[in-house]
Amino acid sequence: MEHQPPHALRSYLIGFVLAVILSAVPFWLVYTHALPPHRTLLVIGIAAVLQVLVHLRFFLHINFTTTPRENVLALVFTCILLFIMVGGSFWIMFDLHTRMLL
Amino acid sequence: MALLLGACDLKHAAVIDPKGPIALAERNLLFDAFCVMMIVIVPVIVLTLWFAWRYRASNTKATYTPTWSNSVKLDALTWLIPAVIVVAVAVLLWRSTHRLDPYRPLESKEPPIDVQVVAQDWKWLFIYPEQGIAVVNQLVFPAGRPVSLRITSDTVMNSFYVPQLAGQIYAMAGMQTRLQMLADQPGTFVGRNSQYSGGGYSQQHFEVRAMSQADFDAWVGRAKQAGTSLDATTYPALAAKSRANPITYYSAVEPKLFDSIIDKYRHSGHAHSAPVRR
Amino acid sequence: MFGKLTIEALPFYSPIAAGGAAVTVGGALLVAIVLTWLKAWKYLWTDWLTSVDHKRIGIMYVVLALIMLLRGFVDALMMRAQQAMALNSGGYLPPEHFDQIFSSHGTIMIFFMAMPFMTGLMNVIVPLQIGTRDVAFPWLNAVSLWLSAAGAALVMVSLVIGKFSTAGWTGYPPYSGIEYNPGVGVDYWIWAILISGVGSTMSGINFIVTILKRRAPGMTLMRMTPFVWTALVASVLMAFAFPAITVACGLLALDRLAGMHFFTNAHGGNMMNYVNLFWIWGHPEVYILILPAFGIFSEVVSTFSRKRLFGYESLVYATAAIGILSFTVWLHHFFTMGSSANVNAFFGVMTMIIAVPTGVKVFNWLLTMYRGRIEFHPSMMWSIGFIVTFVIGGMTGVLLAIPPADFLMHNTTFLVAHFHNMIIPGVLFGYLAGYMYWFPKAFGFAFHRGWGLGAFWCWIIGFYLAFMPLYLLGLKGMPRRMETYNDPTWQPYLLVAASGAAVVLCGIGCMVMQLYVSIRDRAKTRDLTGDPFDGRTLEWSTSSPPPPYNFAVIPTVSDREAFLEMKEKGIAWRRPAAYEPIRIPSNTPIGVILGAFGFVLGFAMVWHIWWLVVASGVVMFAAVIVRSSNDEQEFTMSAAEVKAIEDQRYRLLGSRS
Amino acid sequence: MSVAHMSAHEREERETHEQRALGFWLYLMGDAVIFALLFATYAIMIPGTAGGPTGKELFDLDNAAIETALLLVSSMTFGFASLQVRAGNRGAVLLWLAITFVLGAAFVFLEVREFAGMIARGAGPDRSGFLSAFFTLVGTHGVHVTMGLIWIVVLGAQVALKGLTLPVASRLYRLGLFWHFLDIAWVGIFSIVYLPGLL
Ligand code: HEA
Ligand code: HEA
Ligand code: CUA
Ligand SMILES: [Cu+2]
Repeated sequence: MEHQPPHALRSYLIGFVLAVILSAVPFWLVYTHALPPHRTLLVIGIAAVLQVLVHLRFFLHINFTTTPRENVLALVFTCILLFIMVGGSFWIMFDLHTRMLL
Repeated sequence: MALLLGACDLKHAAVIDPKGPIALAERNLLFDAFCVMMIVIVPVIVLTLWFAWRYRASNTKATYTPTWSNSVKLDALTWLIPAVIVVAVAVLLWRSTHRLDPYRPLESKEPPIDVQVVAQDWKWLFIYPEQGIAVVNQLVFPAGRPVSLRITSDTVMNSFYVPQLAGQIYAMAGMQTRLQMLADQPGTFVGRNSQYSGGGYSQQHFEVRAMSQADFDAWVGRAKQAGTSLDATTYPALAAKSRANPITYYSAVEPKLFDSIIDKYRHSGHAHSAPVRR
Repeated sequence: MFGKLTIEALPFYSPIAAGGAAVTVGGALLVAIVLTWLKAWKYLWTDWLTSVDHKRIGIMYVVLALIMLLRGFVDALMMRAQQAMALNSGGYLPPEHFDQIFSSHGTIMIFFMAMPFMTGLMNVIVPLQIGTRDVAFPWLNAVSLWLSAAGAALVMVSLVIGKFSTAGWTGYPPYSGIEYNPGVGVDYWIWAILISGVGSTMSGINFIVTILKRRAPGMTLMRMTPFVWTALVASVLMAFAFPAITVACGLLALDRLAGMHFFTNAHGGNMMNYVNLFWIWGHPEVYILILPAFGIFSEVVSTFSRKRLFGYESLVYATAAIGILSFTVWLHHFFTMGSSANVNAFFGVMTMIIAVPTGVKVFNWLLTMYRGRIEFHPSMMWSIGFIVTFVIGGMTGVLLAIPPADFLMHNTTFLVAHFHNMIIPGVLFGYLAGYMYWFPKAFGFAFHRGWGLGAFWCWIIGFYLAFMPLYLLGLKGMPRRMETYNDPTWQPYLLVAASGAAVVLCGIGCMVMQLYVSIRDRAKTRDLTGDPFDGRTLEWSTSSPPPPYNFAVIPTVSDREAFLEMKEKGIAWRRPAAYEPIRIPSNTPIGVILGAFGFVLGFAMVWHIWWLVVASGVVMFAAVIVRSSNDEQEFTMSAAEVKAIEDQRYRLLGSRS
Repeated sequence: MSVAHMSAHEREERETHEQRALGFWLYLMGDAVIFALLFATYAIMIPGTAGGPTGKELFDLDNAAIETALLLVSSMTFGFASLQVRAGNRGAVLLWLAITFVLGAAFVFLEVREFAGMIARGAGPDRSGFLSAFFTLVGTHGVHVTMGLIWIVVLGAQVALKGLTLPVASRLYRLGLFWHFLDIAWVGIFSIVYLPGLL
């Protein structure tokens, strides 16, 4: 009833290991300043996106076969909306900032 | 009766009767888009009324096709007609929005005159940096010369609005917005705040006067004789809340007053530099 | 002990304010007395207030909406009267009071009139049209209702205790911030919206799940009625847009309560972000309101043209397109904030694109009327009046979508005219069409036709009189929200506008008469078949009013016009061989309790009565935990009981012929 | 009760569960919108420090790292609880729930301590727009975690009292969605607030 893949325990463990790696790398970069700041930012961003996907896949068990279609649709729709709302807000607000300086 | 009254009175309505190139361009845009849309709006209204009458239940002579509900051709038309009109208006929109960007300096042989505008509760302060004078509730400039406005607010959000010359833009504390205007002929116009700002909002209008260069110079000369000055010590009294302020002149203005009004909010850290993450 | 609340909060400072308070208190007392006199309290409690039946909840929503409509209308009349007389004078209202009125008018009309009206119609009809017995989450449905009512009650109480906001329905900071508005008005506004907003979000979720998961067998998505489609898209918008206003108002509340600096002038605040957040919600909101109205028009036009709806699929795609596009246009409400040309132009173009799917809908209604047999039922009249008038408002909307043109018209009465031109002929006419169309279904007797037509004519004439002058005033440069003015050429227009509001008042009179006459004559005009208009969709296949379980046997659907097809096949009123027991959600007082304490919580927040905030919060929390831990939320109606109800129905059906 | 009736009843229960799962999922999506807008607001307000302290001066990387670890482990332990629900081991469910609770509570404790420390240094939410946004964003997440803790207690009690009945299991499933969702929100927080702030 929870739409779990057969090897559920393994799923959690894989997810956990991946999540640990994807958290440790950006933290480590910030601790050590091993990369220049903008590179680090890029890594942080990529690791975050990947980690969100890992959580969705291995903890929330979202996939395209057993998860009800409506749930996946809702998730995709939300992603589009978040992109519109957050992207739009950034575009609007940063544009306004530059226009309102002296 | 009201309509008759309206007809002769509307010719002089602020938006219909612009007195400068910017407002004129904005108005023409309004008219053009209106006309283009009438191509479809009028038929829709007429057809609705006509169908309602023609296919009324008591008219049994009219054709009746209870199950007809599909037609690829008509379906396509229903999407196409509005789409074509929207594309037409969109082109108009894109071009005009760039052309009429309120920040874009006007092209003119005459040099522009700078005016700094401060919205206050509930009045408008106009500072003339070159002339070193300031005026409350009156904006005066030579006709034919572009006016370049820098606008801020020393209170809540206001909207600086001169319908016959320039349209409007918001005035916000700690920030500066810009607006350009130009009057073709000498004349007197109305300016207002159009963004609700509290109790004195309805009386927060100001006089806009375009005059010949000579008259303007004379006007500046008169203002210079007011014998009052606007600086850090006298400013707070002016900025305090007041309603229906009379026109007031200041013969001397502290040079950096406008910037200091903005900085007052910024230095306590207005979120304004470019974002960190970039 | 009582926070900021003192005796000064009572409105004895002004006769008009005291009058408003007296009417409010008097009205509430009158209702209470009548109820006591009729000994109706118990009936009201057991059959209505604690009900989780979607039909009753829907009816209560509509009643709430009609009451708030009256309040909003009184506000409108007062504004029209003020502006008609306030040339070079203060009129009869001081600024402080006028400002409260336009703020409460806008807030009430959008949040406590239009939203409940829409949710109410959806509640009554959607489950019937998709052939199910209830919504997915019946008791959550009740909670939504009572939270909306709590918000409405907060706005009403502000008439009596303290004052309402003066910051308009948009509540822009920094004006609405604590520095410029230290009173309680803005807090009333914030908490009314936050509390009812939770209700709206939950309604949205409830209807998405209901429509996606509970349709009768055979009803594919492409067989859903147009109203259900629009309800679905509107619900999606509700579920996803309301969080934005929750954030905007929540942050404003933090600024006011905790001294934070989200939107303050100084200290790093950024008021522009409030405007941004507000309209991320605000623009989808206007489509939340109009889409269900579009759905109602589709049903009504098809039924009373006696013809299949033209271009159903186009209509569905247009609905979905409007839903998505509505999230991409919000900046058109602040073209004049100073964005660069690219930003303004982009959002302007996106806004105009919405005219395409909307146009598709208009043409489809037209083509549905084409070669039909049109019957001028009041609902059909609302629809025709809608099409003719709405396209004008849409056109002016497109004008406003052109940024440089908006520089001229923004914040003028032209804008006021635009949105009333969308909201009254669009939203309100749509809901009234639905109200008159489905009234017999909900109550089981006919709705008087003549008074309905009278209402329509008064409304449409009143509308043109009241709002066309505002377009012209906008062209004359009159800003919105003017308490007084000095331009004598405005006054004639304002007088005409005031007369328009008076004509609308006649329309309201007609509606009250319609209600009265219909109830008086109900014995003679009973709807025995459940199908008074030769309907096409499933709601007409059950009795009027429908039994608690809606359908004794869940219908199987094989066509878009499911009931018409059954009638054509001759299986419409066929009796099943046997009945089965039916599980029905039991009534629960938790909804009312949550609503009541939600109200107390909001009130305590407004007045900073912290112990009461904590106490009511704890009660609400406990109520939710108790209810959600309870496994037995349903009771079973036995097959025999079902049979008895159905026997009765078929006797009536038989007595007809 | 007849067998036929049983299965009809069961089907109904199953449908109810699916509807609730979808409904709850939609609620989470709405919550995601709230978080997204708070994130956007935070990013917009990073420069609004009003001359006050910046993230760099305030944030503590060790603390953020420990918090991250606590939540991540708690996500996994909740997963183990879910597995035991399927297996029907009431005792094991309770044990894993308890462990999850402890981890979550430790997280909340660390966060409260961080907040208290900042406020004590004069860097409270009323100091600047930037700090308002920080406290609100991170605090909203913290309040969610607290709600989750209360919910764990309530459901733990239900598991103990009622056993792993269908309705209780269904509720545990939704709590699981909630808990994992909070971890996702936290990934956003450390990736947008703490790490860039300390760069
Ligand atoms: C749903 C939205 C809605 C509706 C229906 C209306 C309806 C009306 N509105 Fe308004 N209005 C707004 C939304 C709405 N409005 C908003 C959002 C604002 C902006 C506020 C702000 O500035 O912040 C505004 C502002 C506004 C202003 C201020 C303009 C300004 O800023 O200068 C005015 C001025 O007169 C006005 C007038 C009217 C009038 C005369 C009607 C009339 O048409 C009234 C119509 C009559 C009714 C709505 C009642 C009818 C029916 C019944 C009572 C039912 C009968 C009962 C039974 C059957 C039991 N409105
Ligand atoms: C239900 C309510 C509703 C609806 C449906 C709409 C629909 C539209 N609105 Fe309106 N609007 C409001 C309610 C509504 N609006 C409110 C309440 C405000 C102000 C709030 C405030 O500030 O207080 C507002 C403000 C507002 C503004 C901001 C103006 C300003 O503040 O300066 C703009 C600007 O773009 C705008 C545009 C539009 C457009 C383009 C549509 C389009 O969707 C219209 C589309 C419809 C048609 C065009 C007609 C039918 C189409 C055809 C027949 C096809 C052919 C036509 C063409 C191709 C043109 N609206
Ligand atoms: Cu406006 Cu910064
Ligand atoms: Cu809009």
